[in-house]
Amino acid sequence: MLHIINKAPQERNSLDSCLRVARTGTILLIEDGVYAATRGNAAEGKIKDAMTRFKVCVLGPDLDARGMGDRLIEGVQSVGYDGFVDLVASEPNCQSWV
Amino acid sequence: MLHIINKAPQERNSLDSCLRVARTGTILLIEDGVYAATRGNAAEGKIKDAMTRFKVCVLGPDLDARGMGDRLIEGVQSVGYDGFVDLVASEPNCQSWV
Amino acid sequence: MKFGILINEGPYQHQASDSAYLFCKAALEKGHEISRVFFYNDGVNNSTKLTEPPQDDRNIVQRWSKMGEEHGVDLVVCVAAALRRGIRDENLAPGFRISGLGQLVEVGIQADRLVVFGD
Amino acid sequence: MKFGILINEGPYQHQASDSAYLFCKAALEKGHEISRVFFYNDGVNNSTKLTEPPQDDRNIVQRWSKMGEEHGVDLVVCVAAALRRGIRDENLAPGFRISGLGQLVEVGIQADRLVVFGD
Amino acid sequence: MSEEGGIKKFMFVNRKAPYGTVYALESLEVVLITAAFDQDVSLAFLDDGVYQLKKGQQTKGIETKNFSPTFRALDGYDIEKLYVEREAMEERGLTEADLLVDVIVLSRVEMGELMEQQDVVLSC
Amino acid sequence: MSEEGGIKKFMFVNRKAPYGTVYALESLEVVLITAAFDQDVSLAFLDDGVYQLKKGQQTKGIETKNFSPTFRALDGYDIEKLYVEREAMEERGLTEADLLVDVIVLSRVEMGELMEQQDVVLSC
Repeated sequence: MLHIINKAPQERNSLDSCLRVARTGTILLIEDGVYAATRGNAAEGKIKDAMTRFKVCVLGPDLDARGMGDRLIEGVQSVGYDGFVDLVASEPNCQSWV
Repeated sequence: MLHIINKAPQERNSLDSCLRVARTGTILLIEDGVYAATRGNAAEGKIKDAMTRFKVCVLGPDLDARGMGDRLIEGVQSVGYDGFVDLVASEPNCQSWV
Repeated sequence: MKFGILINEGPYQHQASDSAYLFCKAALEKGHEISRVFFYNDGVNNSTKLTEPPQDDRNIVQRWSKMGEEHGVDLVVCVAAALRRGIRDENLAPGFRISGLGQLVEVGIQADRLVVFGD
Repeated sequence: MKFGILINEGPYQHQASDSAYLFCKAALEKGHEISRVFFYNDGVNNSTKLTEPPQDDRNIVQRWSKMGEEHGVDLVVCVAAALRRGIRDENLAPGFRISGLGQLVEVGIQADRLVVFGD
Repeated sequence: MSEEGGIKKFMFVNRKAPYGTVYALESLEVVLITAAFDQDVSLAFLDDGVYQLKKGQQTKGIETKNFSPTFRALDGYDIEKLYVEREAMEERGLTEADLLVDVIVLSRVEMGELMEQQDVVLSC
Repeated sequence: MSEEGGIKKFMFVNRKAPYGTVYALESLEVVLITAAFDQDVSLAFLDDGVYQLKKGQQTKGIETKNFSPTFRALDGYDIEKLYVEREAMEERGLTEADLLVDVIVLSRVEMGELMEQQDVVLSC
């Protein structure tokens, strides 16, 4: 399953909620959700832990827009909108944690 | 200062942010913010702690709308919209933690 | 006392406009003055005359129009935010007027309190 | 593959409509089909032809209209949500149509994936 | 994921409280329509979404329609699968006795597994 | 609270990240207008609001205007009081060197005290 998270980890509980409930698959961080995958963010530990269970991706254009392109946590894969489409297509189903 | 909080404590960081930064005055919980002042909520401890520093109030109509009128934490004052107006008028300034 | 009100969200989607309306109603009943209600961000969507909510629901736009007309409350819609979102004179409800952001600053200066209602 | 898209927020206030648009554009470029874009909640506000954003900003409504016309993407606005928020045929942008919630369920059934963009 | 005879599994995920935003109400409107399409429909209540089911909602004071009775009517539409996350209830001091309707209480693990079986997950 | 000669203290509280929502941009538009009214204007950046000041924003990929250079122009409008909460930066792995403009870094206690001195607190 593809889990799409669009909110920053300190502002809302969507990432926490997803990590609590979701079992397997891929997590894609988009919009303000991308901050979770940046070095030095308080959520860094959660993301590293999540990487043991999930494939974790980030939407590159959103990361760049926010000036965080150079501090992506190692092992998190940056994808474009075409990669976003591929993820939706390749996972059997998807859920937006809005 | 009157601090107005309109979001539930688990969903967003507005209550936490207010409690971290605000110094004195009154906290008024409105809309989904009222859940923080209900018994058994994980935020109960935070609200009880806040009551040592702030006067804590809740907008009664919002509490009733959500079916939580019978579980307000003791010591939190329930006010109507008229009481909301009085709080804004009696405190020297106000801030909405939106 | 003179209150200024800022509303940052549109009708129905968020409670902000409802809370602001009930606050204003209570303030007027207590003899206070509402110097101005300023609609900003998606708040400008409170001013379209084209809404038609279900019969058993409140009509948020009409409620504001009525308060504007009955109590002389100045209902100001930010022109820049309105253009972004498709609010113009042609779909503006009675009692509202479109003007610049200076109207928000002005009421901040003139009113005794400015209360913000948002998301 | 056939994608259905659900958009729950209006233009500019939230990034949802931008993200959905760029997703659809990428999907079309890859040869996928966008079976339908369904606008619900404040998402209906993406369909007003009265928006006029600043010259140096993207025109979200026109972008959708253009995609609808050039790629035959079915842009459906929920009638109930639209009435609540003041969207009607008279201010509906080209390429959009107003219809019932059944259109959302239908695309959920027919498309291979339904992707939600919201707040 | 199952698609027997063209029937898909639709799950409506509710994570938001009622009244502060319209999502809970407008999500319920989709649920009612979906019932007419003979699909496999379930509702999941996580986080603040569990508050939607709280008994005793009285909305007169905020001049807004109380839509919570609609949850009681779902039965008549053959929508009977209402799942509530146990941890979400507990963090909010709620028990099943506080809820308007009969629900199936799931652990977070069970909830996660159920989500994975869905064809369409709708959230507002 | 001071009102010397009709001048009020306006504070713009920014708690939200840029681009995910419009609040940061439209709040900045109010700031620019307020400058023309000769008031005492300050900006406070808390929580995700500190991200608004991050250097190196490149928005071409999301087809949205990069408004962050406007923060550099505030100086020209005589708006020089930009306060950033230290804890907010630290929780996000940011330092002053990451920010587009010179700011005054405050502890949460100092930030709270500054807020109490305002006449008008605007948040979007």
